Amino acid sequence: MAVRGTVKVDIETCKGCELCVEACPQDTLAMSKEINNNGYHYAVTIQDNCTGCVNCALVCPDAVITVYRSSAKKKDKEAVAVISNVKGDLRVTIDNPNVAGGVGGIDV
Amino acid sequence: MAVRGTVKVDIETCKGCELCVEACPQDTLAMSKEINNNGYHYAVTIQDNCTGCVNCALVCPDAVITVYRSSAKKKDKEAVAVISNVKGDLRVTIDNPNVAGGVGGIDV
Amino acid sequence: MSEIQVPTNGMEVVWEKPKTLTDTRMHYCPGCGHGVVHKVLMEVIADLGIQDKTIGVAPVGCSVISYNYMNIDMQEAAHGRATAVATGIKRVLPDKLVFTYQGDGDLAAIGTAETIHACNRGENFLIIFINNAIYGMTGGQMAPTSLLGMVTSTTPEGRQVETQGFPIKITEMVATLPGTYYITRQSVHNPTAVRYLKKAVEKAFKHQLDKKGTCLIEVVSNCPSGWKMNPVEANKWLEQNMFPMYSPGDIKIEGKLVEKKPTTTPDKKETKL
Amino acid sequence: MSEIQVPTNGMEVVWEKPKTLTDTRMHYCPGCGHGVVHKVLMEVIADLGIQDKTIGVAPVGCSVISYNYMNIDMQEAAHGRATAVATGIKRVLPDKLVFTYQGDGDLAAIGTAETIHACNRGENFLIIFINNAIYGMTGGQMAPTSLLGMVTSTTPEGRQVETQGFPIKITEMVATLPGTYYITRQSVHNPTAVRYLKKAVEKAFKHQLDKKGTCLIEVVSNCPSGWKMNPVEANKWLEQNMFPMYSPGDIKIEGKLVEKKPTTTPDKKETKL
Amino acid sequence: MTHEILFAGFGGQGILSMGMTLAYAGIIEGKEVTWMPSYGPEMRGGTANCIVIVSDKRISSPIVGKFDALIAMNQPSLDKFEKAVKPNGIIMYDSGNIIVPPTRTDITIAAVPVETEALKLNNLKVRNMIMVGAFLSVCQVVETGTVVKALSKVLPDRYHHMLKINQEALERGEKIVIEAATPLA
Amino acid sequence: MTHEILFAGFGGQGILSMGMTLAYAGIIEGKEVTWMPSYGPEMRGGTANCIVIVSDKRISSPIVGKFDALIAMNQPSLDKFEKAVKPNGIIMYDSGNIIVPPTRTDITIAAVPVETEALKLNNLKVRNMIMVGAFLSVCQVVETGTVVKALSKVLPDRYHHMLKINQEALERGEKIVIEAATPLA
Amino acid sequence: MSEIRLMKGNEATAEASIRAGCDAYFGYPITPQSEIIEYLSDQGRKRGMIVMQVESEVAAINMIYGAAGAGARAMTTSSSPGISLMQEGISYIACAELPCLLMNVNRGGPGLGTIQPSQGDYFQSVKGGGHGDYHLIVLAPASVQEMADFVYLGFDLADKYRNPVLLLTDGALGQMMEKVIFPDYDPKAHKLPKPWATVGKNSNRPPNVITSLHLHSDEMEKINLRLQEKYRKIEANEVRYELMNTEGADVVMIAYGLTARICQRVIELGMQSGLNVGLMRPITLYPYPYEILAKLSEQVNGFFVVEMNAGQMVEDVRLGVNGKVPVGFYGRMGGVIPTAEEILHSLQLFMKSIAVKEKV
Amino acid sequence: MSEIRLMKGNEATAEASIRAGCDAYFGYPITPQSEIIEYLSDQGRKRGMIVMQVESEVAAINMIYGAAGAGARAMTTSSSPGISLMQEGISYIACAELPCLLMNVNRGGPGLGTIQPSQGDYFQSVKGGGHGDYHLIVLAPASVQEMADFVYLGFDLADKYRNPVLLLTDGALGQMMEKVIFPDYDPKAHKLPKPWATVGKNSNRPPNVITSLHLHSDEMEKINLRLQEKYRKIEANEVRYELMNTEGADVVMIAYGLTARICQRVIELGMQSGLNVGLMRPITLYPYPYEILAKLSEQVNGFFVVEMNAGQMVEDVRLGVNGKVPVGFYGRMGGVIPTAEEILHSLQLFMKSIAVKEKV
Ligand SMILES: Cc1ncc(C[n+]2csc(CCOP(=O)(O)OP(=O)(O)O)c2C)c(N)n1
Ligand SMILES: Cc1ncc(C[n+]2csc(CCOP(=O)(O)OP(=O)(O)O)c2C)c(N)n1
Ligand code: SF4
Ligand code: SF4
Ligand code: SF4
Ligand code: SF4
Ligand code: SF4
Ligand code: SF4
Ligand SMILES: [Mg+2]
Ligand SMILES: [Mg+2]
Repeated sequence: MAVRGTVKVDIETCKGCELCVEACPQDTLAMSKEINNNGYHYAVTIQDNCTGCVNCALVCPDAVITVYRSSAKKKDKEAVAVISNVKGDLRVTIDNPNVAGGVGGIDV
Repeated sequence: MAVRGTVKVDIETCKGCELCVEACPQDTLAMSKEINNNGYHYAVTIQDNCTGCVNCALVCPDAVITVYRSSAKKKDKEAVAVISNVKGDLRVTIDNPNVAGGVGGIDV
Repeated sequence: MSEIQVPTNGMEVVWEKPKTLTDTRMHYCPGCGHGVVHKVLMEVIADLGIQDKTIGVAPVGCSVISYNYMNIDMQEAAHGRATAVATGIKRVLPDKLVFTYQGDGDLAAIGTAETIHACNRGENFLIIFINNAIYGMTGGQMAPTSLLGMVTSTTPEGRQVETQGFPIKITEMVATLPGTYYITRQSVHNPTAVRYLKKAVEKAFKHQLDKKGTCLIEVVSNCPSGWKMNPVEANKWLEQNMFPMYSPGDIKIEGKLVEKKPTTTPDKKETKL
Repeated sequence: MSEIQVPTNGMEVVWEKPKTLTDTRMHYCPGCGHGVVHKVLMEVIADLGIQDKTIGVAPVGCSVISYNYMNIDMQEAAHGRATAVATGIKRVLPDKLVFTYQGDGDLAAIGTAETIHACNRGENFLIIFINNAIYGMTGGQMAPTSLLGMVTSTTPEGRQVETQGFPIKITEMVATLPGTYYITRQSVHNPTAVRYLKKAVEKAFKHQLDKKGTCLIEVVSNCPSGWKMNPVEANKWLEQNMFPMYSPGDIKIEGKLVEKKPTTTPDKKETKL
Repeated sequence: MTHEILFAGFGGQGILSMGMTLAYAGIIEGKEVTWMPSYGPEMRGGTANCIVIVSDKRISSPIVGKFDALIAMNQPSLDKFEKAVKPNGIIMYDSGNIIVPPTRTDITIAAVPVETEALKLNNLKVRNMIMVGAFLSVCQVVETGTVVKALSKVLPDRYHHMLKINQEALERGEKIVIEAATPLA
Repeated sequence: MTHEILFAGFGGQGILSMGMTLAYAGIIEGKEVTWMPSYGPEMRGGTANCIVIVSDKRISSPIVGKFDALIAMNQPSLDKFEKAVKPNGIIMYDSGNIIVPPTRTDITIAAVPVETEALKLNNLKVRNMIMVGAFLSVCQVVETGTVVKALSKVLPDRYHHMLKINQEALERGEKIVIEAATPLA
Repeated sequence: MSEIRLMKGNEATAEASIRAGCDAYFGYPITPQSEIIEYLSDQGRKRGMIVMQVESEVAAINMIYGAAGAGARAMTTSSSPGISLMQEGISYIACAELPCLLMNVNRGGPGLGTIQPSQGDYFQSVKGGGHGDYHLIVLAPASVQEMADFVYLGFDLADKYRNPVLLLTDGALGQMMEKVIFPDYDPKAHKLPKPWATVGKNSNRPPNVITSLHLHSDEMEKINLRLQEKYRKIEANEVRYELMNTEGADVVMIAYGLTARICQRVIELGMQSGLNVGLMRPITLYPYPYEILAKLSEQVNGFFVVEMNAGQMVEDVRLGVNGKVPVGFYGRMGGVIPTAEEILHSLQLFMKSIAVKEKV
Repeated sequence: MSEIRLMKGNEATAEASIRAGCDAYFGYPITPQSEIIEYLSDQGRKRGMIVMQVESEVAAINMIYGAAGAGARAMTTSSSPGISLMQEGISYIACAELPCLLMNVNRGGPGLGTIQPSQGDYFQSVKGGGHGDYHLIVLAPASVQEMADFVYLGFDLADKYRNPVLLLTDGALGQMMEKVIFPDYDPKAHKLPKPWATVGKNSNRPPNVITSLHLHSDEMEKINLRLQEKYRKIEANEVRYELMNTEGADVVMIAYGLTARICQRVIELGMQSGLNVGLMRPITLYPYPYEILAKLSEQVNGFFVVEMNAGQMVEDVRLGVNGKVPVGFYGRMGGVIPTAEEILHSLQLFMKSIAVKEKV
């Protein structure tokens, strides 16, 4: 199957909530084993089967997912989406760690 | 017709609202032409036809009406209800003056 | 001092001022419904023999010094907070009987949150809500229950929805809360209404003795001074103008809504006076 | 810094973070519904092109600094007073678009009076009401909307009617007020819910542009931290436990109540968790 | 010259507007004035009173304990304030409402039968203006003519048809005092 | 003798309970103690720290600016508080989480690989107790045994089955520092 | 063209607010100041002001926050218990630096108290009834004319310093009528631009945010320092007071508002008894005229404070005098207005007492 | 049998309230004091206390009014913005003379501010944030032990004087843990009869009425005079303070609560640098220990006030000192806690400045 869509995750801002993984009908996404600079495992694509349905982006509370889809009409020039992390230790391994709640928020 | 009931009005406390007059199905009551020490015309009985229905007492906001009724069972000794006013100028004349609103109340 | 003697031989007293009312002359304006409600309330307390275990809460409003007339222990609450004060009392004295007595400004404007949350907690006391569609005490300003088009000192051109909103039916609102048990709307404009009111008050106190939850009795009342009418006119006006908006009758009995009334107020045009 | 390049040739962006959201990382806990609602709200504002004429009001609650994320003019209101603040803004700037964003503690506990009276005046703005059945910000205390039996830090044995009253359905209550025009209950626990929410927000802003009166959108949301669950569990718990009490769907459309839902909450036994 | 005058009576007797009319007349004549009502629990129902000060110079305290004149429209007011009148001051009272007259001998006292006079004009509402007229004839705080002008400012438009009768009342009041031999001391 | 100790790290690393356990042990030994957390915006999610003072005499300020010892569980904490350690003081840090070690030369510095050691005990949760054990071996604020007693008070009942593993962790921590040649200065 | 009217103090304030270009009034009735909302409900609405009677004082003050934050000239008024309810909101407004006008027509407290005039809310007004370190600019009118004049002044000062301004007056001044002259005042010429207001963010600027929250202590302290700096500026520039007969006076009375009027009478009466007393009337209660007190301390034998309370401003007087000469006090409470005669009597006793002391 | 625990200040207060026989707690969560309602929701309910989380602080304070008026020992706690919302209710309680316990765990203001510790609500607490002339008895704990101890003391004083008592503390004292000893305290032995309470009128007495309304000024003034008389009694009997190292000190620091703890450290540090400074720690902020200040003024060269605010208690110190010696001040705001070192530094500057002055 030709690639119909893909997603870009801003992994430094991702909080590892896994809601996108849960929402993806294609099981395209999973959680990395590594943690980002904020201490969170982040979402990564583990399959090439994204349909660009945007479900993941809709449920992502932190708006860190950008979704792309093949367009019949548009024919873009060569392009890439770039994922970066400041730590410079970007690895994509997954492990399904148990994400603990209660690690954000402020009091007023 | 034998007297079936009667009412006693505490005319010094009466505020002349006329609600009892309005409520009496027998037209037993009317307002005096005189005013009491608080400056109010007061309710008086002008007919002997009271049935003791207590309507007047029910609507009287100041609870100044006492209602008596002939009792088949009880046979009391001679008794009177006394109406008094401190001014000592008790007269019973009626005239239906136009009672003005807005003469009580406090502010907090 | 002069006297007139009315012969009462062979007669018995069928109505007299209850002992639960003090001898203090009430300060209310002539014909004011507050007096009637005080009387009914105190009659019931006398009848049920609960004078020694009833604690009342007076509001800020014309009835602010109702404790001068009611011959029972009472507390005077800050404006709008009567149900909070009553909660404080009832929670520490759960076996005593507690009621609040509140005007429409007190209960439905500044006290809205306390009213709703007391009802929502199902506080086991009685709320007596005197709806005279005006702020009597402060001199006749608009109340939350003032009718559309009604002229008051803060609505000289009549109440307009745009700036002053709609007359609020808070009684219907609290009836939707599961904490409330008996909710009724009564009046005092004629003897029959007064008789009904008395029954309602009796019922509410009995429910309280049975720990059933919050009871609220709205009394559609008058304010001859604020309305600038004489008392007889005021009671007629009440019937003609208040009842279409605030129709009397039970709203909730034994924890169940009585009938499906339309829950929204009819729109502007219809209620314009 | 290392990078991964994802080929996107021949593709177009079908979803990206709207410009109306700032680049500031949100402080919310992982999976918190607040973020989702912020995103939807800002998408609609971007879509409708009203960024330059919308003024938001932040509450006191977890979303207290939502002004750091929403790229529009905003005011931060005292706890519970967002609708009062919004009234102040909207009345002096009637041609601007105004919304409040409030939690359940903010809107339905301390802010009850302001909520009800803003709705009753038909203030022409949008109220977004995040119902997560808990006080997120202060560390998980009971909210007025907490479910019966729900364990929170102030209901360690579960919420009991006797001391804490019933979960309150304020959305249904304000729907009875004639000032409200569009009242709906939505959620954010899955993509479909998010899509519905977006439509609701769009609709509400359009009504505001047409000066129709108050619109209120309740969003049944989660609080993974307060509920002590992970986000995925939390969203499941939401569906299973919150929806029976707070069922999603429109409650009032174009000023008319949608369907006759039972207005009282089911009684204790039924809702006990 | 400063005049400190107390108007007192039942609510509903037009006490406050008597004072207000006088104060307004003072302004029209370019004087300084203050009008200080008693407000509060007595305001509705019970008694009402107001202090009016009319002066050629800046007025210090609007509250004074002693008065140049007392206009008393009922018995309680007279009883309460009789002592508050300065020596050589004036008490003017409504003899229809007041049964026990003042007893002081160091002041001017005038009894005005305002109700009787008002009935002569067929209008009970102008009792207070008769009193004002009577007062001005004894103590010319302002011109009577100015009071008529003041009335046209003080009365709401819807009562402007009453201006004439009020003017008559003022004049009537002036006249009766001038005519009276007793009880002017 | 007064010990002023700062515990610092990420929220979730058990920072506050490390300090609490130590404070409780102090009480058991009849000492005066204070435990002062940083609370507020950092509390959830971000960093957490607490100051523990254990002393033989009444404790004046619970807030101190300089510490006898710093227990740093992450890099930002170490970076922030390194300067705050008194000369001749101690820094003890989690070498698994901290990449850039402290640079001061006037203090005792110990790197503790708590994660590695915890893995040896097959329980990541006891990382903080390994640290406490390690710290006590360098600076005997209280007896290790007292800490074990303290734990039984501090841990909620439902965690009492974990007492043993915590005790092992404490002992493990003590041992590794004693064993370590470097980087103890 | 200025205009002369005979008006109640409350009405004068209401009329002046219309003329001062007040855009919005939100309020809740309470005696003895309900005339304001009544007047505005008629005149204000007719002349284009937004005038709303709202559900409570709590709502009103937060609507002021919203409206002021949106750039409007906004005003609310109340009396003592209502003002107490506004304290949280006032603290928010002070911290968010929103210009607006508040008025307390002080009645006798504490509690529901009485509706009679009082000065019992001095502390609440000048020391901050709400939480945290903030100041309202507090103006104390002493005549109906000033009840009007200080509305303009109040709005202008509020705009100038982005600070809430409180007119502290009392039931008697609110209810009494005096001649009042309304000068020409063109709001347009006085209103300052408010680039910080939330009116909708145009694309050229970052969002405007009105907030009082600063989670991190160091940031919050910066806000506090900024506020304090502003207060120092206000203290340097905006102190206002009136001196009467202080030149060569033996004792100077200190009183504001209604009691200052009565003390003027005391001066007159005192002259008749050969007493040489003066009066310093603070017009701004915050910033307080400490400096003139320090100066007068060098010239007089004592100060005598008169208030309708148990003694509140007397603390500020003592702070200003700083022990240099004795400070006496006379007060009435519960809505009782002291008469000039009783003040004079008490003042004479004070003067005797300090004369005695000086001889010792 | 007394018991030793390691507890947060907030928890200690909660535990002590149970032991003090507090019948009812009504409150609303707010950081940094929510531990109190959380602790009581568990322990308090289990041990028979009525513990309710209610809709707002406004409701809570009015429930306290009701419960206290019905004769119960009642308590509420909050933090700065919540306390501001209670001001109307507090004024009512003070006027109706209802004994009850309030606690303000002060955080940085004004406005929403910060949740970090502060002493910015001093004025609000001691000068009366609500309207009218009234006083709360204000106790300022400086340790977790006192956070517990002052609960008993507070309830006892409240009952004794029929007056609300406020514990004024701050976020740091609320959040920190220390050893705390709970003594034996038998509430039954301490609770006084309350014949005035509304518990249902029996036929032998006239109705009891709890009210703060007295429409006629003369009646209201009588109430005010009665209150003032009570306050004089409290001022005569209940002043509490602690002196440290004041004997022969050159300068005495004045600080309460947390800052007093830090100042103890300053004394220690000062000794190291050869500085001879002492500390007067007011325990009651109302009644304020003016007398000891007057006395110390005769002995020392100056006072140095340390607060976590812009300078509030310093006014009371100046009133006590009355110009006899200079008064210095050091404060931090916004939730920043001053360190002993920075205080010492500022104190040294102050000492230099007054030494200079004395030479002039
Ligand atoms: C906090 C506060 N706000 C306002 C007032 C003034 N006030 C006293 S009574 C009242 C309203 C009275 O109206 P309502 O409750 O309808 O009672 P009524 O007099 O009509 O019986 C108001 C606004 C007050 N005393 N306290
Ligand atoms: C007057 C006042 N009372 C209490 C608080 C403390 N407080 C902050 S947020 C909050 C409740 C938050 O709950 P909710 O509104 O449901 O918002 P959420 O955090 O759940 O989104 C409380 C009680 C406060 N800041 N101000
Ligand atoms: S766009 Fe749809 S298919 Fe692609 S990753 Fe997201 S959820 Fe999965
Ligand atoms: S939903 Fe967003 S934040 Fe959550 S794991 Fe996926 S990408 Fe990360
Ligand atoms: S008892 Fe009945 S019949 Fe008799 S006077 Fe009264 S209303 Fe009339
Ligand atoms: S109803 Fe009562 S108060 Fe009214 S007129 Fe009749 S007797 Fe008098
Ligand atoms: S003002 Fe109205 S409500 Fe008040 S006493 Fe008079 S008539 Fe009754
Ligand atoms: S505490 Fe709850 S509501 Fe607040 S950010 Fe965390 S998850 Fe969201
Ligand atoms: Mg009413
Ligand atoms: Mg919530």
